[in-house]
Amino acid sequence: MLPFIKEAVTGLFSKPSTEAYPFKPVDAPAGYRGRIVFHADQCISCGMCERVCAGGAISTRSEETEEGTLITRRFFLGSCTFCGHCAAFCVKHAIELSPDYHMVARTEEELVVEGTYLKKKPAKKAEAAACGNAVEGESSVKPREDGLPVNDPAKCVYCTLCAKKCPAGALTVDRKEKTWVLDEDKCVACGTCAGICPKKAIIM
Amino acid sequence: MTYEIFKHFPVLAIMCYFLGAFIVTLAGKRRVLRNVVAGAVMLISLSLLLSLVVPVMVNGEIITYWMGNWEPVEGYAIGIAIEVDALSLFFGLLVAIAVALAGFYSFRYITQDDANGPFFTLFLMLSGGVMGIVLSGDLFNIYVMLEVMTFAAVGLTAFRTWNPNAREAAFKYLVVGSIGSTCVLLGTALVYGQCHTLNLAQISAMLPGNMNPTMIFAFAMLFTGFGCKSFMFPFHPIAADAHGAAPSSVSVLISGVFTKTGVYGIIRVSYFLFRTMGLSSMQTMLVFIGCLSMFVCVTMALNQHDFKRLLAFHSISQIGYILTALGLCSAIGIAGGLYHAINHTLFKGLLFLTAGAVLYATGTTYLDKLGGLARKMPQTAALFLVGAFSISGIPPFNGFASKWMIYQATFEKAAETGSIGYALVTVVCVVTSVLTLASFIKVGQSVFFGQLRPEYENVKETPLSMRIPMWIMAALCFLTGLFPDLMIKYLLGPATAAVLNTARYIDAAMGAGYAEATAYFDSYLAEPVLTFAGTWDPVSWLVLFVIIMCAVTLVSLAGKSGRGAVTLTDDAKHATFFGGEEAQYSHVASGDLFWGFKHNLRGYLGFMSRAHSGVTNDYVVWGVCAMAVITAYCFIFM
Amino acid sequence: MMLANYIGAVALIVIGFYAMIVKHDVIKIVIGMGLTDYGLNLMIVSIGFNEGGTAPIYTFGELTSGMYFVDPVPQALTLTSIVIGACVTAMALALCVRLYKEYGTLDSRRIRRLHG
Amino acid sequence: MFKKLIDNSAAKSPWLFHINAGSCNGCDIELVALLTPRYDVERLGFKLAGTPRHADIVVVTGPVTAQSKDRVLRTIAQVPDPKVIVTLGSCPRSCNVFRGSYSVVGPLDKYVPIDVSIAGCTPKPEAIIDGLALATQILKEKRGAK
Amino acid sequence: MEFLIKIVYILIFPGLLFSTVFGLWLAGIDRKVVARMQKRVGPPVLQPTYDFFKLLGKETIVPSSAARHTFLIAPYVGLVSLVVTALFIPIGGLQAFGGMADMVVILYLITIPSLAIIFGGSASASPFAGVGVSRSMVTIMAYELPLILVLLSVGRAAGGGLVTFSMEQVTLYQQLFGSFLLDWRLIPAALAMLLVIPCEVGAHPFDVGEAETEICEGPLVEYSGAPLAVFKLSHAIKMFIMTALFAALFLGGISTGMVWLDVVIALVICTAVTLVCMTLLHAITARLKVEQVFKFFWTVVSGLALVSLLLVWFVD
Repeated sequence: MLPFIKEAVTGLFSKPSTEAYPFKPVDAPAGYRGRIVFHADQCISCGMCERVCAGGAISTRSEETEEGTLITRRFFLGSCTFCGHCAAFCVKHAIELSPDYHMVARTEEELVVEGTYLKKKPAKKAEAAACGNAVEGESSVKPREDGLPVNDPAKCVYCTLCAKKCPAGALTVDRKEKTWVLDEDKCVACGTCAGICPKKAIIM
Repeated sequence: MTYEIFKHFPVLAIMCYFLGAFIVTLAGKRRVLRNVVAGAVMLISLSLLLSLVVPVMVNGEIITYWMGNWEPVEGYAIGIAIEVDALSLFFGLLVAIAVALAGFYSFRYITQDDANGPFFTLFLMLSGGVMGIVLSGDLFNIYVMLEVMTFAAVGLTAFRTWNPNAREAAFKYLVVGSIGSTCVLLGTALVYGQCHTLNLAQISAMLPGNMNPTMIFAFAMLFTGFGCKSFMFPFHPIAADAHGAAPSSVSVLISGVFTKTGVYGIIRVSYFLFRTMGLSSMQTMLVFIGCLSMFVCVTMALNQHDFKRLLAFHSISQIGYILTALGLCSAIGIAGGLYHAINHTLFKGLLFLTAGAVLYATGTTYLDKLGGLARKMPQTAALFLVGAFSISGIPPFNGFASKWMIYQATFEKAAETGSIGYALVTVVCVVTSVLTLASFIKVGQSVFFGQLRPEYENVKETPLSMRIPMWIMAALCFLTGLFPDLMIKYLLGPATAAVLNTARYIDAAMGAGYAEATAYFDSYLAEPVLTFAGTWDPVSWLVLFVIIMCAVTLVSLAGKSGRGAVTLTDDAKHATFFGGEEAQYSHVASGDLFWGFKHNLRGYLGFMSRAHSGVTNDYVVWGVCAMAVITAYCFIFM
Repeated sequence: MMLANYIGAVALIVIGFYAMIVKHDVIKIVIGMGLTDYGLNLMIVSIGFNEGGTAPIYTFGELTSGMYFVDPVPQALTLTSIVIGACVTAMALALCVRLYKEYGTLDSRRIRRLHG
Repeated sequence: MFKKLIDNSAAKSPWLFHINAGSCNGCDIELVALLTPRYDVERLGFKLAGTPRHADIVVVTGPVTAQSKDRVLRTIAQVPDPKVIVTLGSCPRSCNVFRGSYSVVGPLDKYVPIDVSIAGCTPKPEAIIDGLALATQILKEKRGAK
Repeated sequence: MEFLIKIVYILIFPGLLFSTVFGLWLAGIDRKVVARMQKRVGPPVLQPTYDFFKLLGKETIVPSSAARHTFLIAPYVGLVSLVVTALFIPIGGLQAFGGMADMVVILYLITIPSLAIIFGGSASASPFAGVGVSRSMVTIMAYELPLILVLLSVGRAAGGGLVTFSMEQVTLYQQLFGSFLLDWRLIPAALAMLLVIPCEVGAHPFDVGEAETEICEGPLVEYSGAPLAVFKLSHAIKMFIMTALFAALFLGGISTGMVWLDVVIALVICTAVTLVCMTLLHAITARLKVEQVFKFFWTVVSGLALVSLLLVWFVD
């Protein structure tokens, strides 16, 4: 017990190790995952974040307007586990977990982070025909101007991985028929297929 | 003599009971008539004794009445005397009060029994026997009354036909009690052989200083015999059995009054007849026995599962206090002991009556089967609390006042003799007091507080006729504790003086100058002066308490606007907190309590529990051993 | 002669206690109580006895100055005590009967519902 | 007479009662961390009470499981007025990752109104301090409203 | 005038107001210093006062299964009897009502508040309270033995050749012959007393009866609002009374000739004793189990007190 007495007495005369928090703000340590910041302008509505979110905190609301679809992405912090998956999976880095830990609210609304952006309708579908099963030679495949993916059939092995990974479900691949079809209306040009392709057959 | 008329009162008081006992049977099954007769008898007796207070207590008269007018001839008292000095009257009053209150309680209480005709016969016989003992001036008369009393008490113990333990308890009581009776009779016979008289006054003039081995033996026998009647240490198991089995109002008498006759006998024997209390060895013995009774019985009580059996063990524990105090042989010790005697009668009576009320209402006194009765019987619970506080010595109730005097006495004795042993006696007293408190908290928690058992949902408060005696007892508990000065002045002081003034007692019976002529009494002792090593002023305490209580009340009334509301309803919010579970019956009581204490003393407690085996032969062995040990001790140290 | 009385008395008392201590049959315990009582009575009577004394009956004709009585008081005591003893025995036996009915045994080792 | 004193004290001595409604223990640990020398909420008057009868603020952690639902509600009901209910972490607010489990019947606000929610999984102790500070404000408001 | 002074004694100075304020202050100091010993900032010294007033403003819930009257009355009886006890203890030679109660009476009077808690808890009909009642009573049993031994030692020492129980005489003796703390024979007793104080007050590490983490504060489990506030206040006043008792028993001899200075010194001593026996002990120990408490008090602490008694008795 004697060492404890010593400890207690020294404790009495030394500076307390308490943070003076509410009176003196404290920053979260580096790498802290706090309040979600959503850069709506960068979002391409791929929906990857919504898919990977374990807590089901992310929801999307879309509204058709004349100019296009008005998409609202809603992050409910009250349901968030702050795992950071959404940010990690966002190819466009539209989601960011800030070190702001101050998430206290009296009402539900205060815990919601929202971002709205307009997804414009495609201006033209000019070179739509250019896609498909190109037969112009071995290395003739060129990236499209509108940013949609193009498949190089010479490299493609029709593994269907891209179709599986496409968040928008825009790709249809048939191994037997050796076809690779892109539904341009659905495609959001997120680039997941290009990134995932083991043969680097998809170009954007 | 202005007090001529009072001469007849004591014998009338005794005869009243005996007459009443037989007149009551004439009433047959007419309950009201029976109650009227019994009540009248008890009240007459009480008032007769109360009328003696002024002449005996205040004016210091000693009333002697010779049965059949057989006055002493040539210094030999042949007739049977009724001699009432302050000591006798003190015990007589105690008896009369307890009997009256217990009797009035019984009127209603006993209606639950099937054969309540003979009850009052036995009850009044018991009362008459006890009254006979304390007022008698004749040794053999005392023995006879002792037997009458024992007989009635055994009958009453076995009285409850529906109580399965009653016969067993009565039988054990009779067998072990017979050892005591045997001892008393043997002692009486030996004393008669020596002195050829049975008159207490004359014996006490002749015996002291003339001690021979026979007389030492006689003393040991009488001491053991009266000790047996007071249920001191090795005789205590039968007391527990008997108290537990008897109807509660009888338990009041057995514990509050019956045991006091033993104490009275011990005082008469050791302070008057043999005057052996001056010997330090005798003091040591009595104090030792007292401490042993005190501690053993209180630890036994902590282990009990029956309300009345627990109270019974406490009776002996309190008798231990009284014996200890009497063993100190100082004025303050005697006063404290007598004070505790009357207090014990009051508070233990009250507690037994509350136990009876619980039995009346619920049909059981088993602690594990009760609980939460305070909600259904608030008055009984309050009365129980008064009794419990009194017996555990919580100021300002009476138990504390007398215990405090006993502590003073023991501690002063320690200083006087320089023996640290007496200081340890104080310690034992305090520890016993705390353990007493503990066991009453156990009772409170098990019976009156805690959760109400579902089957007692329809229990009702005891009837008014049973509550009134209890309230009177509670009031007396409070008043006697509040005015120790008055108690000392009017009751304890004279009684103490009587104990220490054997010469006056002798002279009153045998004629003036008899004591001085025959023995070693120089003169009358002065009135004993009680000096205390400390102070205790209950009235001031109460006044301060009331003042501060008023102040607190005023402050809380003043702050009413800001205070939160007091709410009591029956919804989920007001249900008992069970860590979130739905409230259900779960009662922590009886054997569950005081684990830490029991765990540490498990060896001792287990041993004691096994030792109280319940086999009659074992208890007889204890009694005979006690007899042998006391005899041997007396022979060695006297 | 008186010595024999005293020895007898003590012997009775001792036998009585012996029975109460050792015998487990409740009837025998009652017998022991009785024996103790009788021993005591014997002792009390012996205490009052005077060698050669006559009965303490006061008759004018036979009383001469040389005569003396045995002490009548112990005899009175003994009578009382015998009566009491008889009562106690009766009571105890009555209880024994009830005990046998309730417990089905007379063994004191099995009549121990109240213990601890 | 003492009304003002009492009103002022209401916010200075909030006692907490903590209910675990099926939490993963993360939030519980963080709550207890508040009592450590580093955060030491006792300096603000907070104290963990042993029983809901003493509490002013009820802190609930965990999605409300089927087993714990009745217990939580009963315990919350047993807190004397004025009281404040605080949800600690995301679970009691929305069931979080446990949503849809056969054994989860939350979130808590289906059953009782929630006064303060502290988000985070688990919240940083500083955030809890903020939340509790907000709760004391509400406590004072409720006291004043009475 | 006499009467007025008495009223002042009762209501203001050692009585109601002062003991409340000083008790709460002591409790605050205790909490603050414990925190500092644990390298925390700790609550403000007024924290117990805030707690008290806050509790007054809370709703008082009377459980439906409780014995209502006992449940509500018990705290007030405990508080008032405690304040009365405060009047009997000399504070720095100032004896408000010294000639009315001696040490043994005080020994008994200080059990009344514990009893109030016990019976109040008992009346609340909670099983947690049942366990708490059992434990509280065991702690009372535990400390009573050493406490009476301590009182006997002091009584013997103060009685000269004789004995005394009177607080006045104890104070007087110390004024003449110096404080008992300086008497080597009484040092074990003083140590024992220092251990008895936290047990009696129900502070760490002997607070088994009100262990909030195990049995939900035991007897207090169902209390809320004003009665709870009163119990908390009683607890605080008890700290004051027990430390004042220690000061009177062992450090009563300090006399400067000025009553107010003596009183101030006595109060400083009270605080110091609180710091030593409650705060330090609280900071360095964990809660004992109930049977350990009992064993500790009936062996070690009683042993210390007994040694002192023997020394006082046999060594001049």
